[in-house]
Amino acid sequence: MNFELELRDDSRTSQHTLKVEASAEGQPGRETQFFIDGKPLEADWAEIRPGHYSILIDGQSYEARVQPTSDSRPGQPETWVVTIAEYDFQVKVRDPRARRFAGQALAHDGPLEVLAPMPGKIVRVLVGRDEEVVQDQGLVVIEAMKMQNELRAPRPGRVTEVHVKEGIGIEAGARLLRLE
Amino acid sequence: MNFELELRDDSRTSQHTLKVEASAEGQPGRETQFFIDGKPLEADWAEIRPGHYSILIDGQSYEARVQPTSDSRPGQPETWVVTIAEYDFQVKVRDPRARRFAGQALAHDGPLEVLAPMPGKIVRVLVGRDEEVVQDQGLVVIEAMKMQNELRAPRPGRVTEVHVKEGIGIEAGARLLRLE
Amino acid sequence: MSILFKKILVANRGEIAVRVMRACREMGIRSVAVFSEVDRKALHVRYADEALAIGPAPAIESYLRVDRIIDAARRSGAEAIHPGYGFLAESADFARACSDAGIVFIGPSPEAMELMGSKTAARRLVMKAGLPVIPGTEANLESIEDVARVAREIGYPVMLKASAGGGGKGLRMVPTEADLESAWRNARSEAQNAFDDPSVYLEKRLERPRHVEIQLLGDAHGNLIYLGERECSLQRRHQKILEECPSPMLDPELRRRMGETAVRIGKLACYTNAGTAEFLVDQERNFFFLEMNARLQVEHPVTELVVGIDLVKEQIHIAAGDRLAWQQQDVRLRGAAIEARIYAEDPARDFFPSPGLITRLSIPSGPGVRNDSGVYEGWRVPLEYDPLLAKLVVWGTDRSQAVASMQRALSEYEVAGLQTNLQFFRQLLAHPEFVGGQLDTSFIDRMLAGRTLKIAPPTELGRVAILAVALEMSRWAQQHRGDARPNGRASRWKAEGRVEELNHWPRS
Amino acid sequence: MSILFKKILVANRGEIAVRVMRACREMGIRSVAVFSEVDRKALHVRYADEALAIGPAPAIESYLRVDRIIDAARRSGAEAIHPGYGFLAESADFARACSDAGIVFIGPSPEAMELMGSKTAARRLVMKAGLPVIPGTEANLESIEDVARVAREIGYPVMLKASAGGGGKGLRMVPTEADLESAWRNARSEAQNAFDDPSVYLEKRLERPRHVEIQLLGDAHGNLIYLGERECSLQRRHQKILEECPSPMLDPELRRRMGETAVRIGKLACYTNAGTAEFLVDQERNFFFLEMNARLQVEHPVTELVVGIDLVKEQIHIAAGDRLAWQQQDVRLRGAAIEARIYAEDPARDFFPSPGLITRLSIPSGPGVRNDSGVYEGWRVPLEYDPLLAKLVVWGTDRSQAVASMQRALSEYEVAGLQTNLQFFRQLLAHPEFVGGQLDTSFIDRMLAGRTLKIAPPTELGRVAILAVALEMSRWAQQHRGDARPNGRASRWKAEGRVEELNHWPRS
Repeated sequence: MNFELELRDDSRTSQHTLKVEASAEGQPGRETQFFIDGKPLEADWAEIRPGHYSILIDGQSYEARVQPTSDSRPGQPETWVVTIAEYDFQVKVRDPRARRFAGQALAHDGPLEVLAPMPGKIVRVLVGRDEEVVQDQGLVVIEAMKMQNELRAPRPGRVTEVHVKEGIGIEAGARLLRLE
Repeated sequence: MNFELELRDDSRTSQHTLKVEASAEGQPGRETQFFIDGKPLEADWAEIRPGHYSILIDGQSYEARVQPTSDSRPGQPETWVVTIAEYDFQVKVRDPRARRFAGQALAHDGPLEVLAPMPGKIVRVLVGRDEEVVQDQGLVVIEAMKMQNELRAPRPGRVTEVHVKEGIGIEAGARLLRLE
Repeated sequence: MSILFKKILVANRGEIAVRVMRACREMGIRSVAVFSEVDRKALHVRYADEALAIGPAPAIESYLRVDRIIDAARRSGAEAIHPGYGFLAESADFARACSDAGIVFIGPSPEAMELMGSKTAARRLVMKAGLPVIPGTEANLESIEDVARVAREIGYPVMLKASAGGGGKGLRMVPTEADLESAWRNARSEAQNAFDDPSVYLEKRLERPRHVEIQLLGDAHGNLIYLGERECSLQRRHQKILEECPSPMLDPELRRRMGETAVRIGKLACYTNAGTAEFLVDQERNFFFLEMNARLQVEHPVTELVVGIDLVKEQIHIAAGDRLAWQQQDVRLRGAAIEARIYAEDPARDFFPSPGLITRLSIPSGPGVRNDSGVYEGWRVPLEYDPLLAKLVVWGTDRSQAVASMQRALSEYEVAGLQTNLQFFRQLLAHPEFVGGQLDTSFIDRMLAGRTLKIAPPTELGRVAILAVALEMSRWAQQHRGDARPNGRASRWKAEGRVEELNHWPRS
Repeated sequence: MSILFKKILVANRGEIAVRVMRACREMGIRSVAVFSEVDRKALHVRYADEALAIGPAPAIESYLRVDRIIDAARRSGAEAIHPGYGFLAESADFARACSDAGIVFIGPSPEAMELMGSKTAARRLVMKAGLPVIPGTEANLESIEDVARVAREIGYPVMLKASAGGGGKGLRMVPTEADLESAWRNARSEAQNAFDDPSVYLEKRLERPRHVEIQLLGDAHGNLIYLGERECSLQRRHQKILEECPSPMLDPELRRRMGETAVRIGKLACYTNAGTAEFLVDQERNFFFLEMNARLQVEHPVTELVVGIDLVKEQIHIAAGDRLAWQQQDVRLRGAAIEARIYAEDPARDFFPSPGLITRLSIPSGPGVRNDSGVYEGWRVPLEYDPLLAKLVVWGTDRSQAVASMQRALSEYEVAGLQTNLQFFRQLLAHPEFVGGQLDTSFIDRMLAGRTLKIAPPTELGRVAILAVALEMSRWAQQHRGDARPNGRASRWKAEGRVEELNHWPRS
């Protein structure tokens, strides 16, 4: 298995892309060897449970938890969050297979469907069709778990469609409105 | 599904057999109704996880945990231990299907294979072939988890075979010796 | 000591319902749970000795239905009702309905609740007694015009607060007059939703104030004592998220003065049972009465750990007519405690609530660690209620020990399946200003705005992260292809196999 | 205060290794784990900042290998080693090897360890000082003839004890001369196995004695204090299973006398760091010195909860050369604490060890509950080591509160996949004699012999048990046939489906 990973730590202070290669993969009894940018990674790992690994490198003991980002598609996700102690890393896969999904997952220009980040109830719609909005402008107010949460515009644009109206209940991921 | 259950509480103070009947079993959407000795049991249950149930009867809230006794065969076990608060119940199934196994599981007369209750190391064999033993007489001493444990005769009898010798390691369930 | 109750109904859900039932179980009192349709499998239902359904999921049709709760108490034969916090905890009507039904309400008298329940009435009372309150309106304000006028008088920034309020709901900070109208609209609508009462009032906003509250405990025989203070300055959107006892800024002298002031306020209202007097303390250590919470507070555990008194058990004894087992001079503070509120919310998405299935839960423990929880592994957190999952509380011989203990406990806490604010707390607890005890009510919002909470990881962690993703990707790929798994150097194949078998979580 | 260590190696495994690492993490000290082949995934390895393999599973080839542990400390650059209890904790040779290697051993001096390590030497020392000891032999006994002779002199029943012993290993009660030979053989072989030293000695057996021990803490500057007592009378096969602080039988006067005696004994041995003086107390409240444990005790948490001092952190400070932060008069007892040792063993089978896979683990928490654990859900408990899984410790304002709190905590504790003594404890804690505090070292064995622990359940529970089995059987049957599941009245099908998906445990 070969792929490129784009590593970014959550403090946004560093970002770089690495080539990762896995050899002898999945051959019972034989250990898989990983190479990062061609260099073999001397590590001893054990799976505590799926997505949770104990990793020893040069005698240092790490616990890493991996999960797909919540906007990932099922199947082979293209972005992962790795949590090690109080640090989060975002890892984006540049693996060709994954790129197929990339388009849908992270559209940052062109039309943008604003989706509901959680289930809840629409208590107010703050913008109308054809209205121009600036970044961070309030779009809708969703109530869930006794809190009213204002959903803001991820980027400036024009509202071309509004799919919801006040008072209705919505599921997580429901399309709320469309920005262009 | 129909079967008889023999209920015995762990304090050995009570024991009785009941007929149990389950109707509309496993029909999604429709609830299963249970009858005990013909009387319907008015209960509201929810599975917390397999073998662990939350049960409401007449407004009383119970948590029951069920597991097969450790000497049960895989497949459909014939004896269960139910734990409710600090009380244990042994429930033996009189269901024909289960009876097939019964023989192997709980042989109480005739020849008896004494099995290792846990993995460990044989540190001493206290009886020899053809030796007559009384109930609770020491048979072998097994060491596990830093403790030496003397395995005693479940009933009187004559040792017809000794399958182990001092110093060897054994798995749980290994045949140690044979009583007749 | 009078005879205790044999059976208590807990008119609440989540961690506080379980907290109260734990006290009941330890006192040999049977507990009765009430539950809505989505809560059949909730922990408080499983934990109770008895449980009765009281209606559909929306609180207004279940946990806020006085009639059904009283009826449940009657049917179960409960002699008393503990309301917890939130829901009906501060409803004088509910307290009256209980006594009308011959059931003991575990809390203050309806009169005291009414007096303190209306923040404006409480303010007037305290002002009359010549005790310090924050400048603002005495009465509720019904029109935007009135609000604008008063705001101009006392000067911006101002705070809008729900008279029936609590927990940051129906509360808005108003920096300038331009923001007034929308803040007014939102505050009223939130207040309406949360407390079924839209009325709000106005207060001057202090600069970088600290929120310090005094725990009160009073019996029906005229004894009223204070049990130290709690520092609740760490708030997000005016909601407390982390509390401490003692306050890093109080000395014994200020503690005594605030404590005695709180007791005087309590006596003005003939206050009994557990209650809390909230104060704001400015940079010059002047304190102003804010409001009286006529209930058990969410953050009561930090007081319990430091004074060694179980407040819920005391509430029950008091309601049963017992005299306080402690006098003021018996109350001694030992060490320091901190509480962190673990919420089902997503810090990466502006802390939006994150209900859902808890696929994995492993709680910290060991020296000085307490976890008051209302959830379990396999429980699906419903979206209808408060996102509070649990309260992590730690004790240490002093504040720095408690901070270290909280950092340690947070590092052990594991929740999967939904988003939580655990990682946010790990970063907060590592922040030098927090460690230094330099707190004020806008601290969190400043940190979040300035993105100063997240710090760069040690570089070697990058390799670890990459390896972890590589392992996880090959696991996914092979799970997909259904073939075998890569094998770590030290881990033997069979062992691996077993552990996998055990852990087939669905991803959610 | 001197500079603390930057890195400490913990030469142990299981709950005590994790306990020590928790203290390190809270003190900002890096921790180094050592592990055998079967412990690669053990909690202490996961918890440590660094981890090094030291050999195969048998302790004699790993956790007892002084050379490999010293080497691991060198390689990792650890400045100090904490031995925990058991393994090398009381090996003077190990302590010397550490100092030879320039590594600080966190414990008493090798000289003090040797003096106290040989129980016979310790007995002689204490006798010389005119302090009370139990009648018996001063020297080790090498031949069965000597044993028989001395036994006849002091009269049966007698106890055989491993000189190097601890934890009930190599220890036998001998009711009559007929039992002497086999007891002698077993004691020596067990002692050989456990401590690599077969020598045993003889002691008179008191009638229904209570086991009470005093916690000592001493620094390198001549300060030595006692931190109250622990009641350890509840033992099975001479192994402690439940401990309390304070002892139900001690009053302040007896506490002071025993405490001061313990301090005198400690001073005789120039004792430093943490240690424990064990006494037997007879029915007339006379106390006799039993032995000195030159290490941290398994049951140290009950003392910590009552005196509010973290003993492990103190050990580290002392080893770093710090002066004691407390003087005798600062030590105040508050409330009462109880510890229950949760073992992987099967009470239904004469408490045989029960190693295996932990398929489910849910620990109690809430007010006053502490759980010191060395395991996790998904961990396969190996058969090579001690069966102790965790220590459940509770605190209450007095003993009766602590007992109630322990009953409550036990009711919440959930371990599946292997057998434990949890149910045994639930029954024990409900026993009137225990609740009444009438304890002695043979209490448990009497209860077990008399089958008086298990009491008849309320009759209505029968129906519940039957229903639970019926539900579980149909689940098995349908899982077998692969078709759908019965549906409880209140539970909606889809929700059920989800929860099932989540929980496909293999039965083991």
